[in-house]
Amino acid sequence: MKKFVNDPANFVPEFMAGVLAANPDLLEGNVEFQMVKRKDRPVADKVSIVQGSGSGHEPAHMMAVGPGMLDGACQGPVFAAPPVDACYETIKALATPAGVLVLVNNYQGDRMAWDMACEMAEAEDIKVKQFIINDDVAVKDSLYTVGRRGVAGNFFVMKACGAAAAAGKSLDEILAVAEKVNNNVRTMGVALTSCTPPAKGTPIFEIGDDEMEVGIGIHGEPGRERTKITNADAITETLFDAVAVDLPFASGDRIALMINGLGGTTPAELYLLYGKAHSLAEGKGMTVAKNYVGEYCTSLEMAGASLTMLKLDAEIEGYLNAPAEIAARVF
Amino acid sequence: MKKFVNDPANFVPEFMAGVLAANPDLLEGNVEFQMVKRKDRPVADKVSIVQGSGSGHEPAHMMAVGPGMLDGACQGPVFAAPPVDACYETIKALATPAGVLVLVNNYQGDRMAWDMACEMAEAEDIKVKQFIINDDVAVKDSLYTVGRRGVAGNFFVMKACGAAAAAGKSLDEILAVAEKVNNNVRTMGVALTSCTPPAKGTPIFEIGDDEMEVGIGIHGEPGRERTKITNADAITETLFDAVAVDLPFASGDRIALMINGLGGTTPAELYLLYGKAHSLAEGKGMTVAKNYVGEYCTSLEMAGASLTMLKLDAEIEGYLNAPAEIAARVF
Amino acid sequence: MSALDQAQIEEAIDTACDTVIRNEQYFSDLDGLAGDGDFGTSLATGFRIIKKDLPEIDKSAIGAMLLKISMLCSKHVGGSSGPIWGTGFMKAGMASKGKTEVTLPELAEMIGSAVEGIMARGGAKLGDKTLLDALIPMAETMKAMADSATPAEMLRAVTEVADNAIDETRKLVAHRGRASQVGERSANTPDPGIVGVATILNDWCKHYGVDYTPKAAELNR
Amino acid sequence: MSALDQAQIEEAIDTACDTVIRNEQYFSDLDGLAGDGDFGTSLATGFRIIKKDLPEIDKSAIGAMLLKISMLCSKHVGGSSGPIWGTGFMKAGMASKGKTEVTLPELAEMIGSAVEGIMARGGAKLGDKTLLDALIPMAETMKAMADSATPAEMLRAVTEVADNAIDETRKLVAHRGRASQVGERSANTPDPGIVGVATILNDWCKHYGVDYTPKAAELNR
Ligand SMILES: Nc1ncnc2c1ncn2[C@@H]1O[C@H](COP(=O)(O)OP(=O)(O)O)[C@@H](O)[C@H]1O
Ligand SMILES: Nc1ncnc2c1ncn2[C@@H]1O[C@H](COP(=O)(O)OP(=O)(O)O)[C@@H](O)[C@H]1O
Ligand SMILES: [Mg+2]
Ligand SMILES: [Mg+2]
Ligand SMILES: [Mg+2]
Ligand SMILES: [Mg+2]
Repeated sequence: MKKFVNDPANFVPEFMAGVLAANPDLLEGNVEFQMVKRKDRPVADKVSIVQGSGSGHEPAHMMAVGPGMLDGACQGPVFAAPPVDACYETIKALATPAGVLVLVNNYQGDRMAWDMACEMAEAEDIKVKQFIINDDVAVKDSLYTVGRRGVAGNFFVMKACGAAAAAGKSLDEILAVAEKVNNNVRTMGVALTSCTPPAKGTPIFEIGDDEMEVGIGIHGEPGRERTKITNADAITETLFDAVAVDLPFASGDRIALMINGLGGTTPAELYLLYGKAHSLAEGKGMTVAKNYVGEYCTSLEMAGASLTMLKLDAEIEGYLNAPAEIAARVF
Repeated sequence: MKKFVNDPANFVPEFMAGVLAANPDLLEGNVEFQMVKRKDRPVADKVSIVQGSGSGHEPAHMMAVGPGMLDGACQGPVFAAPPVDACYETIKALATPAGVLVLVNNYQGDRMAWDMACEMAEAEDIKVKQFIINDDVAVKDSLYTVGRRGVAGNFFVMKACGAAAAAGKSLDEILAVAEKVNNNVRTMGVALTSCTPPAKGTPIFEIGDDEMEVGIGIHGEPGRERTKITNADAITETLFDAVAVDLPFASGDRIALMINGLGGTTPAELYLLYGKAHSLAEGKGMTVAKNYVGEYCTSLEMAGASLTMLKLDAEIEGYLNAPAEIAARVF
Repeated sequence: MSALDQAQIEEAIDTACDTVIRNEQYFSDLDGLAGDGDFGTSLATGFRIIKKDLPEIDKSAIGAMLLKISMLCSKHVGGSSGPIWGTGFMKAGMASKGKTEVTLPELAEMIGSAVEGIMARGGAKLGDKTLLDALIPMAETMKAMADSATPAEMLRAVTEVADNAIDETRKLVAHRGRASQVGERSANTPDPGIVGVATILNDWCKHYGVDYTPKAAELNR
Repeated sequence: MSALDQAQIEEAIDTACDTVIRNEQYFSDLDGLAGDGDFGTSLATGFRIIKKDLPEIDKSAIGAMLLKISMLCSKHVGGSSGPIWGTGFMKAGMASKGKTEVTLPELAEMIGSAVEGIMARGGAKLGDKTLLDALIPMAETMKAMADSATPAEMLRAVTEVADNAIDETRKLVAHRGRASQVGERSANTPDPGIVGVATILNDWCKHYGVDYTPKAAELNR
């Protein structure tokens, strides 16, 4: 396993220490709960936005904490939900009379942990609501599973809710924003390689040298199909078509378009995919009002990418354009 | 080769098209010369800052074009210098009475191409100067080689010169800024894996499953030594010590500290390395005034990282804090 | 009517801890067949701490003890099992708040309440191939027997229910948890949660001298 | 005193194009021994275009033709060879500006100027194991012979100089170019640039019927 790691059991607290050291004015943390929060939150008149899930998806979730985005986040071990008490402590640390909104990616482990934590917090009269994000079109929604997974579309829900909270919106208003974004955002990903959690030491799945997994989940969950690797344009078309028909996105739509790297794919490749996706969207008569090319929701060092489209209206576009500052930054 | 690619011969122009599509208001390009420039440059009273080198180091160099950074950049094929005429056309496209400053990373191919291009531009009375960046401490400077390589420290030279140009400084003044930054910046990197240029299709070097290359160059050039992989803290100490003794950095210094990912290393690992590097710097009595954790100068999908330290004074720190906006961004 | 006091509940929990700790590797191996292979480790990590803390914790009432155990699950049991087992202990604790002993009908109510809590928490129903496929019929059996049976008779009956659940669900496809992500591949593997529940009950039979001969291969290793 | 006119220089360049194109694979293979294996391809890509454009380009003077060829090198020859060969043609072109024919002393001066330009461009000196280890002594030989020799005598003499350079530098360690990055590993491999120069000269000898028997193994394949 070719990774920078000391004791794999300390992987999460150690990189968390790095995040805190790199952002001393912005963030403070609690190592016991693998939790990071804004130093200047909670405040009484602003809703707090929190999230937490497994590690291995960085910059989600810890490195998305900051003004205009999350107010706090806790992370479990790599690819495993945080324990209930960490979720509970995160809610408590950000509790405010205006309320706490928990943005939960739709995985059973995350949902149960946050659900129980919310129950515990409510028992202490903390005002808290949950919202479930499920943007991944790869999975068929069905009564018999937890349903669609929450993947890179997560970024847009965080961004819009963070901006709405900064603007002083109420808990119910922000919940409506979350719902609107989630209803209008769709994602599908593709993996070229597997990845290796530090504590596991072996790849989470096997894949042939000439194969790709179309519709991959961010923990290596199987997707729609395992096929031979095709060229970049054909792959982009597959992702674009799956996403576009799902909402459906239509001619005349103003959209935000994201190419998200899963970890092991280079910026050059991501821009190459973006170029094709952009021209497909324009070819269908859509206007790409905002774009995002980079790593937003990763699966460790997996080579692969996902394509996300969000249908915009004036309100959401305003929230996307609002200022924000997080650990993940260039300058 | 597990990459998103169409015809490998079109890899660079295709990802360049993506960069342009993603930044329609900021950038314009010239596909023939694999060149990208700010739409609103040149202007008569501002020095233009340009750079160009091989591809495969993204976000360097094309994705570092924008207000407060580069005014233009051209890229050669993956890991190969741009042709002379592309360099010449880039200088010509950004020519202004205030002058053009070319920031050249110290590789023979880049140096010769820019040198000849500058000679051609001067023959047409274009005002142009070159500056050579060579921050890599891994290579012994010697009369018998081209000398130290230019690696991630490059970012700081671009940032400071970009800010100085935006502030309206003269060509000679900006040259002095470049020199000061280059004189005070030092880098060393380590590779855990090799990488594969799309057109080559095979890894640029072989490395054992339990080995790392300490002092790696960004084109896979051999470093100081090939050793067994040690833990993250030990690796960070090796890099830190090599960089710190070289300037040397000393107690009381105010520094900027960068952990740069070489491509295949996750944000979590980079922050883990940063946490250790930060505490080593503080342990030596230095103050980390600014920090950078992410991908700035990569080697395709190579797993690895480099550590850069820049000794600050008020002037340089001011330039680092100045606003800038480039293709590589989060929001 | 027979009743169980705090010390008896504590003894049962301590015994369950031993079962979970002893089967750490086996339970994880079972989870590895269709899930992510962490069930044994997740559970054992938490139950090792529960066993260690058990002598020290608040035992003023059965409810207080169970709520404290619920907290330890929330904190130390990873994966889905944390909230599942934590919810179970929490609801059972709330149903026995302030009580220093519980009658069998009361015990049946506690288990019923735990089962409802787990169903609400994870959204699983009977037939989804989770430990609820053992717990739901167990709770019904207890409710039906509670007024007339002895503790030993009831333990034997619920052990048989859980034992049967292993084979009855073996062929099913999982609809919840990690195992649901591999689709048809989860068929023909036993559900580790059901095996875990049945193993604890079977070990209780041994511990309390209740005569029961298990049927499922997983209980006859 | 004999002189070469524009058509004769053009013929020599066209012949050199053939040499480079025919040896594309071989020159790249040589570069692969210690360098990055692109020398043959880089050069052949450019010289294929030069050969194609040669009939069409401005031939009002030798200088104009050479400057145009320099531009084609800058544009189409990749790697270090682009600026190295481009600089050579550029300096030779500047030294023959406006001339429609050149005497042998003038030719020697053109080559001397090209060699100086390449030295300034890449910073390499004699003994750095680059094509300058052929070009520098070649330029000296030409300067010494120019006043008295025939073109054929001079060609034979410089071919011998370049041929010798192959074996004289074989054992050296490269100090410039990609090959310098592998340190000691470049010893005992021939420098592809020197072989390239010597091969062009040896092919000219054959083309012009100048009798020369090459010594280095690389010219006797
Ligand atoms: N939604 C659910 N409700 C009840 N029990 C469940 C649910 N999902 C999974 N389980 C039980 O938990 C067991 C797996 O636990 P564990 O391995 O800790 O969870 P994870 O899937 O998070 O790795 C399964 O065998 C099943 O019996
Ligand atoms: N600085 C230099 N000056 C003169 N010739 C050089 C120099 N560096 C390399 N060469 C010549 O160029 C040849 C390699 O050319 P090429 O493969 O195109 O360059 P690159 O090293 O960029 O791949 C070498 O064999 C050598 O003869
Ligand atoms: Mg599991
Ligand atoms: Mg799990
Ligand atoms: Mg070469
Ligand atoms: Mg080369």
